[in-house]
Amino acid sequence: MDIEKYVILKPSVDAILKSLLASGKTIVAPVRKKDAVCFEKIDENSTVADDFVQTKLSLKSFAFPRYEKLFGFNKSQKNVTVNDFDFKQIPEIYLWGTKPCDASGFLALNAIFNWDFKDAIYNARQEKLTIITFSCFQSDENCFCTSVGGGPGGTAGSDILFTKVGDEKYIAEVISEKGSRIREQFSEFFLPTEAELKKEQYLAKIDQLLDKEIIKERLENFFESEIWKKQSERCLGCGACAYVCPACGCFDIQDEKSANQGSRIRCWDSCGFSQFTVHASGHNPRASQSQRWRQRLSHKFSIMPERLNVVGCTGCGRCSRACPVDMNLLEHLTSIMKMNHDG
Amino acid sequence: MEFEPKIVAFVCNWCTYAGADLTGTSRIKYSNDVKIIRFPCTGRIDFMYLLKAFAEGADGIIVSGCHPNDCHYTSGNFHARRRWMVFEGLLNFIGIDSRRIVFSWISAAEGAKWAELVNKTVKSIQELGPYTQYQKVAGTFKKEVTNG
Amino acid sequence: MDKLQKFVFDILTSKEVTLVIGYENGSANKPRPAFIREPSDSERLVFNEKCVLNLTVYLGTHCTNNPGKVAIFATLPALCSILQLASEHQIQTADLLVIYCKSNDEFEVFDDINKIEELVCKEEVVIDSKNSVLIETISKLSVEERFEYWTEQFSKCIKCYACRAACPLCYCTRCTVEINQPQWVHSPSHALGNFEWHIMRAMHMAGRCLNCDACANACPVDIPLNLLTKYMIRDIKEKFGEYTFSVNKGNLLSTFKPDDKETLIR
Amino acid sequence: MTDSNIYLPYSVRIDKITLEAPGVKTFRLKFLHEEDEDQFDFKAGQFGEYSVFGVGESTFCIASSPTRKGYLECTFRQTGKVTSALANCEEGDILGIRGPYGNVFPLEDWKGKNLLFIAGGIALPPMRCVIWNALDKRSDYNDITIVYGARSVADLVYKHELKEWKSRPDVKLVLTVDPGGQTPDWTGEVGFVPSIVDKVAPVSENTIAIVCGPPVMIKNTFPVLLKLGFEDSNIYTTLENRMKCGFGKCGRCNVGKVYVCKDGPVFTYKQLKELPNEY
Repeated sequence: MDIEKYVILKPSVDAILKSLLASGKTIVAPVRKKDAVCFEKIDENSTVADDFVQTKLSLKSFAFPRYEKLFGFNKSQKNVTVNDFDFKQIPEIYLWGTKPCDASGFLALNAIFNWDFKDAIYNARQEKLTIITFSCFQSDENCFCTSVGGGPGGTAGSDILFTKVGDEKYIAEVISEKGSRIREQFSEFFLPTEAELKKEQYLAKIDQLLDKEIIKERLENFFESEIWKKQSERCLGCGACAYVCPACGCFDIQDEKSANQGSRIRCWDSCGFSQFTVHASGHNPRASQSQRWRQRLSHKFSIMPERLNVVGCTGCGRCSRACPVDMNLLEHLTSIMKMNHDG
Repeated sequence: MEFEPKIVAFVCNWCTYAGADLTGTSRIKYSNDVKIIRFPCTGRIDFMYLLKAFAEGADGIIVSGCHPNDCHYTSGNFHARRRWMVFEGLLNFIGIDSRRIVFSWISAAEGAKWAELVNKTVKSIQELGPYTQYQKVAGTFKKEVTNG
Repeated sequence: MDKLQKFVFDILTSKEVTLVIGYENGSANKPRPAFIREPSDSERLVFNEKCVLNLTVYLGTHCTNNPGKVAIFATLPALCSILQLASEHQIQTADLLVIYCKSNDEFEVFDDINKIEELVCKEEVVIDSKNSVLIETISKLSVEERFEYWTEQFSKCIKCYACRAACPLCYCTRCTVEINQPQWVHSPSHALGNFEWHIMRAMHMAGRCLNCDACANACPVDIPLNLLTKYMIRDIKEKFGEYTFSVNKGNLLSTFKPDDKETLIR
Repeated sequence: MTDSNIYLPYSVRIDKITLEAPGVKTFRLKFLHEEDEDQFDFKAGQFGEYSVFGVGESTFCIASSPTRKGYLECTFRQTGKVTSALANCEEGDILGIRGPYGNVFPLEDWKGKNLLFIAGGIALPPMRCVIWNALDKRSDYNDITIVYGARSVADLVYKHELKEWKSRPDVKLVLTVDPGGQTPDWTGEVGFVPSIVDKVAPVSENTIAIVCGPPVMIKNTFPVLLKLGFEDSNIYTTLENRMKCGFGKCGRCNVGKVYVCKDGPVFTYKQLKELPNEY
């Protein structure tokens, strides 16, 4: 559908949140705790944080949880009963206060989980999410959404986008059917748009430093380059970058069993781990950290654009902030941009 | 009805297991709430076994082997002793009640001591009640997971 | 060029060493590991009070692949780390030049591990006051409250294993959590899996922990997991009377004394 | 209607277990529900995700031919967690299977051509599916030659079927074992597979070569085939990589842009040459 534009006053935005809470909906929103802001389930007494750059964890866990049971089973002597995933237990969740980069992360995951084979479990969770996004008016040196096709006021992946314009007013953009439903439910709050009102001037300024096409081309042509070794020299091979990333979808499947009953569980995994691709024979196609680093970048900036038509990065900068040894993604991508024909 | 605790005993083959055997052949009656797991030596009893027992629903644990200087392999129990000294401190700090784990030395000749140990342990675990706090943590993976 | 940079420049120029593992300024002026091979690059090196990352984590991987001698910037915990790694036969100290940094123009150079041991022996492993207070506060809670505190802390854990990766003593090529016959530790990051992982990690650090805080500094979700090993340092000091590092002493849990004193075993 | 859970396996029962070689077993599996068998419509070359409930899943090929209905067969060597659990299974046990996944050998396109099968060790199973498929439609193909080698006589799998192929006049079977692996009564060749291929020197004209085996065997067989005049695009092989899902999501099996689970496991040598060297 085409994006519909409205103006909405701050008290009305607050009233929508209040009303949703009062009607018993599950709302997940950013809340300030000690020295960090986290997304968590809120109630009437919570204060939603709006003055932060980024949470530590992305919102992907609401569609692609850290771990989840794919199905259960009971085992007896010579028999196995399989209990399918209970689709009805998936809760409806409103993600209030999402950042545009997190919202667009769901598009990358949607592409992964629907590539030919439709992942019904992921889809069921994702469809139960209503994503209410607020444009960014602040950023830090790790933000680079504009370099990967997004922006501080990007609409991709959101159902509704609110952009604060001045102290008391927001531009509301209704992006999807789910967004329309909210607009209809609270139609009295959505005022006609004002022609002279442009959101761009109210957004955080994030310079576009990269060209994703050039990066893709470099990654395809410099597979054997020494740069991967150089860049990954300090990489410790942990999974922090992948686990905080809103677009990383790699997973492991494990069985857990206690006495006669058990479950098959899917949990996050990371291409940075040395054991990720090890064959049972001991052979490891990606034996060195430089190969794994190359895979991480290639997957996001070359393989996904080529095969799924989506960049596997939203420019949220979480990986750079989370890395214990400052593997700064923006810095590394910038140096890849500068690569010449000698690699 | 009185609470019947689940108690798992990790014992060494050479002393305590033989001691428990002697309890039986001496026809000393003792609580049947204990399940014995036999190990070659206390040195083989990894701390993870104890956690696994709690995760699978044990309310109390007994760890027992040869007295110092009596180890069949000369020093397995000395190593075990250090391990438990350190482990007990960590468990306490994490909030796993160390009263639920009882360490003891019981020789092959101490059938009566074994019966007494089991009975005492059963009684003290009955006073502590079922270990629901850890079982609740352990139960999370059996449930459906709705979000991260 | 400050004194430290000059020294590195000289040892690289004279080819005394072929690689220097140090710190450089990274994003937001935070120090990060730097691997210097060219004398001219030694200008990138920095050392200040923000340089807390324990560089010895790279010794295993980077020394074995490096032709020639390696020099490394070390803080006090890193010196302990070198002793411990040597005692566990993980590094060859003959090919190592240790630059014990105090500031960018005050440093000591060691190429003899015994000299490092002499120095480390004089320094007691001390838990800083902030963490001591935290440990004290947690210890005063009831056992149930302590469990709740850690349940909440561990619930944040996403099992990225940054703590493991950042720890110089977690060098196993195949960690116990990756051993799957049988699957020993639950791999998903649910409550039980997290409890098992953190207890196991702490136990494997017993008597070995360097008090360097690399684990907690690496944690992307701010779990104070260094408190576990710090508590154990304190506990071990109380129970065994000392907490020291040495090349030849052997590990706490792989050695014993027939007269170890305890009140635990009935 | 919502889509169904793609991680849910079909239930199969182990009908028969054959010990092929030390550590190598073949399972004949029967679907518990007939409608599942119709759903599981596979072609030669495809693979499945086999599961032991409570232990996990493992990826390997389907070793029986799609022309043989009513059952599935798989052959595996006990190596990792799941295959060890499989090895401990008994007849009558319930397993799970997901699939079929991956691409296929283009058997239709090979009609009227000679087929040369070259296999080493435990890699005969993926090929056995194709061999039986071709033998069951024997008139569709010209000469069929099979060169199969293993470390020792004991390590040869499908011994019973090897005998059957040997006795067929319309199949040329060459068996070989590595030097030192022969028994006193061994009548086959002695030597590594690539050199035996060289010795047998099959005609390359109008011939499709299908090569499966350990990486070192594959690597050394390609030059021999090229020397014999085979074209890149007429040499087929299958790749194996670790995978968890089987359908392009878990992120393990890709070699550059190519996903072994979706674009493979069947590749021609021509395609293989274009892949980055990371498999």
